[in-house]
Amino acid sequence: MAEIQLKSLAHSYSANPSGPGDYAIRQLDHVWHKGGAYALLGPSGCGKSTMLNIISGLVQPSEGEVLFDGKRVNELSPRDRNIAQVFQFPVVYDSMTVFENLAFPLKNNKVPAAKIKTRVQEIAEVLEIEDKLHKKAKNLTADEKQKVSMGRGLVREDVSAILFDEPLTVIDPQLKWKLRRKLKQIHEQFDITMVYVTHDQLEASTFADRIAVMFDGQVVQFGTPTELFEAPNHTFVGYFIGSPGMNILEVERCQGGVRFDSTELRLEPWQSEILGGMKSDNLKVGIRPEFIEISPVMSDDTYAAEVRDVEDLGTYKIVTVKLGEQQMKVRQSEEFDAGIGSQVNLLFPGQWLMLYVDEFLVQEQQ
Amino acid sequence: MRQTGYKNIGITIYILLLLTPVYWLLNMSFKTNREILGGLTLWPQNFTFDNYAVIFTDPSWYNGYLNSMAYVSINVVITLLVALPAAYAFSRYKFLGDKHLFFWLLSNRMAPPAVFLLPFFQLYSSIGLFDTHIAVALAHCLFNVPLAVWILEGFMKGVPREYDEMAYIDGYSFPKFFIKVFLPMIRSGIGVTAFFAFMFSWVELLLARTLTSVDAQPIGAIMTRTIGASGIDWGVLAAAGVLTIIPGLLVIWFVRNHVAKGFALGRV
Amino acid sequence: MSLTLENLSRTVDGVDYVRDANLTFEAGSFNVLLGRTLAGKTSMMRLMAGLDKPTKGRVLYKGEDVTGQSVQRRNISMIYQQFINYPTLTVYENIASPLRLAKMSGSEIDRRVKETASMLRIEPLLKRYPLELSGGQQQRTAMARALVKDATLVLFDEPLVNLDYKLREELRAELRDLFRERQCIAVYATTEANEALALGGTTTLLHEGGVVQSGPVMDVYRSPVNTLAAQLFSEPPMNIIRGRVSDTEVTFDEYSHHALTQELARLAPGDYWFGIRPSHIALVPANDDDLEMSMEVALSEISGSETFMHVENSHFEMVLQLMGVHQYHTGAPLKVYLPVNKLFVFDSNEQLVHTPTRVSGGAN
Amino acid sequence: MDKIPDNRAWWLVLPVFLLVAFSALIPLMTVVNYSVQDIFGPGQAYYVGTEWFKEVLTDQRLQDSLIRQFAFSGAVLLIQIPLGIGVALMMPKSGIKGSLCLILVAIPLLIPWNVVGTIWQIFARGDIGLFGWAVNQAGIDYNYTGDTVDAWLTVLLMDVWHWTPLVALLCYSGLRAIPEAFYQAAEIDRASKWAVFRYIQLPRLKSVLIIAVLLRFMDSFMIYIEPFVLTGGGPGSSTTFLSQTLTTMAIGQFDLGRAAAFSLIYFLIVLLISWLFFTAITHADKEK
Repeated sequence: MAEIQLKSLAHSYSANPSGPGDYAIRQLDHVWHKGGAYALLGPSGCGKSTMLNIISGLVQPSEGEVLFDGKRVNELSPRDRNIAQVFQFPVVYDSMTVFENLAFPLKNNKVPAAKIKTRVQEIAEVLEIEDKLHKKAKNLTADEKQKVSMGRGLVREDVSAILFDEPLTVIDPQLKWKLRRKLKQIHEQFDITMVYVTHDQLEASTFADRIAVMFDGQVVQFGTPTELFEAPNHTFVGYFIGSPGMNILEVERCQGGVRFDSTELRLEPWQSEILGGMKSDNLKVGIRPEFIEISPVMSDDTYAAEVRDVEDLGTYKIVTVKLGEQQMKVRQSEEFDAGIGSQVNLLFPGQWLMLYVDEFLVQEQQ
Repeated sequence: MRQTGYKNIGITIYILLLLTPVYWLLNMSFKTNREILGGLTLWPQNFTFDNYAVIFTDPSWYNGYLNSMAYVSINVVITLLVALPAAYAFSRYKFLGDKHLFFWLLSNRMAPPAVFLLPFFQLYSSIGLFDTHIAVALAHCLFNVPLAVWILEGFMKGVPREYDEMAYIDGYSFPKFFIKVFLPMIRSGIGVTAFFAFMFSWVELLLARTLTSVDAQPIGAIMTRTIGASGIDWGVLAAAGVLTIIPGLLVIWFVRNHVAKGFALGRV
Repeated sequence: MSLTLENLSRTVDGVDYVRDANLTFEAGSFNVLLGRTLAGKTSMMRLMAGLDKPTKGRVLYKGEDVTGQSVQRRNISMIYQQFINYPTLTVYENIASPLRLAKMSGSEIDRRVKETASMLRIEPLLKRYPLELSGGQQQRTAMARALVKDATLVLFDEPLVNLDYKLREELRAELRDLFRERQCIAVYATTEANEALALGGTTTLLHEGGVVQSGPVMDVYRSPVNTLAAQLFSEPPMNIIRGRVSDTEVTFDEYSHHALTQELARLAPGDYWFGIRPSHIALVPANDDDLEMSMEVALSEISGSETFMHVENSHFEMVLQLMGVHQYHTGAPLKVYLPVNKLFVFDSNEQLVHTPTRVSGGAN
Repeated sequence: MDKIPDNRAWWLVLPVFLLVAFSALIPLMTVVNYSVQDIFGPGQAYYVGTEWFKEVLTDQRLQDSLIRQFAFSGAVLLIQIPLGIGVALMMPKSGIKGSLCLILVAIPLLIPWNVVGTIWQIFARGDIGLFGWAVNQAGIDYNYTGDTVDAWLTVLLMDVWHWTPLVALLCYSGLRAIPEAFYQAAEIDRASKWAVFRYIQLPRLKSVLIIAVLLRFMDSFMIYIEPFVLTGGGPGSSTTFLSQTLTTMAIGQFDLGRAAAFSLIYFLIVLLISWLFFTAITHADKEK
């Protein structure tokens, strides 16, 4: 187990990168602490898999350092870094039985046979494949195979970290629930540093204590699921986390707040204050569909909007409303019933109205 | 990375060993017979093109090449024409006796040419094809077609059937789909198959020699004529040999990028 | 103008891919086939498309039997789960190919291709080749090719599974809009309940080749015919607990006893299955007759906006879907409350006998 | 991918069927026909039943060359398969170096078989051949035209030189077909070089190796031109292999009946052994 630190890391797959566009990862500093359960979340092509492979040593970063417990390991091969990694698609040694597969990493580490046996048993039970132990690996179903590849990663006790690269891609939704739960339990059981790469926010947030959101080659926010949800510090995080994502409106300065079309939004005093001190005119406000309230009565801090569409998702409804020229989404309980075309009064609770300057969140200084 | 270092050394040595005999042939082809028989020299002392000149001036020599070229190319064309649809059938459909048919085809690839010498001789003379290019081309189909079917089937299996379906859904008729959509998708397979057909037809001599006498005689046969006769013209023989290697080199150069895949007969 | 499946079956060496399906799809309708992998979704679509021949039954289009008709002669299009485009043609030519085959005039083709391309936001890519594109763009191309000809039947075979989470959301939304005005029959296969809900239209639940239930999405969702349907169409799966109703009380798994109130009172004594959606279980009582149960936390998963809490006791386990963040440690004891009016009740052979009282408004 | 049952597919294979039938079945029939007759010349043939088969099966000369043949094929496989794998493992995985190696290694395969014979005929000569000369210089008395053992070994060496590349290239392509992920996983699992070979590369080479063995067995079992050119089958009959015995019998001595019977037996042997391999292949394919 180790603390993994990435120092001013950058990587490009092209030999002589011309512009920032050629970089899969640019100027990235990050620390994964001992024993944490982390997720690395981002759209495909944001460089998250690259980062994972750099940590495990399968890829050599073109710039920057990788430190394990403060020691530089750039030059070390994966075997010497003593890292376990689970790939997106199952990799099993199909000439071996499940048992031999799970035992393989231990054998290579010269673990005594007796120890291997118990350890493999243990892991097999956790993954619920103990009945398959003596089947040939090639005769397994896709998700069984994936369990085996996970098992090979989990079976080693001495690893500095376990990396998962979208491990549940090939798994049925129904099973995903169970497996994700398993992983979490395993983490609580053995508390090993785990980094879990995924593009699925639910997977990420249910697995990890803290999530690093990646967006073209950079970590734009690192925080708990709640932080990411309640205070996304970059418009991308707002859009990417939550479904539907945050409502983000382009606005311009105006008396006592900001304005889009004819609608004026009041800001918290501290927000206006900070805004006053900033030059940029790239201003946006964001508010989550979950936080917009629809109030029965009109008042001077409500905004009249027209219902454009109501999406019934069973346990809740997504209401699309038109405020001025802007479309917004509002999440309402399944009881909500206002027909399309009807008027509603929107309420934007001050603490949930986020202000973004140059795409980054304006935060209150303590 | 020391590992790769050793590997490179190893492979280099192997290739050198592999090439020395060829070099020796090349070396001799530029020597005069006197020098050749005069004793061992690692490279031509007095370099000469005479041996090649002989071949390029004497029709009985260079016709040999032309003949070989002729029947080889005919063979390649025929092989591809018949093998493509067949391979498709094998890769996509279950049909009555498919497995047996497949094995029977392959079994012909396994037939010792020697066994067929005489029958072939009689067969083709009886239908008046003896000593023609087409005869040799057809005879070579015996082992080329099965191989071609096998390789192509391997490649075609690699193309998901969804592509066929998509095309049908879009409204392609089978022939149109096959030519316009499918063949382009297995280009490399076709290239590789052509290469193999060429290769096996080009290097084969037993049948080619038996089925020809004068008009269609392959270069190989012409060379063998010189063998055994007193006082072989080593120089010319070597030159002739060198010239037989060149076409092969050209062909493999064209398919070099696909050949690795093809050598696995598309089956891994 | 409708497509009808008449006791359609397909059996391949002993295995039922589709079992005696009877369904009708109306023109202009959006139909979702929901089921786990190998439930028969793909097989059923292939039968509709005419790519496979049924072992039994007929496919009727506008009342006439088209079972034997060749694929080319049916005016359909299909989008696969893996991104299938002509690798040797440009995006433009890919989209144009069905039209070219329909012998359409060059200008008309150009117009349509451009139109469809802009609809799917791939206009700038028209000159590129499919394999140079990202997964999302490839799938958009495939969709464009499917939509450019006005097919009477458009089949989607889990088109979004191989795409990013967010991309799915976007494309799903676009799809709904694209098909609003279209007069074709759209059939969409998926394994995810939430996707079915988001897409709306009619939903057909499939399981092991057979049709479990079919109807307007909300009807199916609100009154699942049996426990299977209930669990198929709920993510996370609906909690189902065995219970016995006596004259005086209801007992869950011989474990927790409760008085009979509201609908429960109307149930005849006997064994039942009680279902409740994860989102309907609360940690604080809303009404005084809520069923209180003491459980232990097995695991709580926080997704920022919501918490999925897995709780259990010696007899059964449940999943709760709670708004907001609820941090609990494994093993912590807590009481959960099941509102009686949200209970689904199924009889001893798992058939629906009672659905929760509809909230005002209800399905739209 | 499951195949669609559809007998119309026969139309697609028909051309192949006809073509191969034409150049395989008709000749085969003729052979069968010969094998049961004694032919003195045009029009003078007598039915002799299984006479020839009996004779052939008891013919000492044939049995000898059959044994020689098996010994040879055995030796060929024993040397070429391991060597081929070794070479394949050494070849660079990709890039220009990769395809360059590929082409260089392939060269011997592109040489007409008689030329191969010629090359070695020269190359192995003690006086004007580099190889023969070198061996003699090394103080070993070597002369393939005189000494039977030397001759046999030379033929073997020639075949190894000629055909190991095929095995190597087959394995090479087999290796290239292994997804990078497997090597990565092995690296992560801290597998030794040997473990990688034993548990990843070898299992995945299985099907290619079967093909290689099959091809090498067949061709070495049917070898004719190269030794004929090199040694003419001599000295004595040390390098006279089945094909050659057969052709001399048929064309040289015009002993058609015996030759035909012999051909059939010959063919059957090849077929039988090949069939074993073939079933193995299809089996391997199924497993995948």
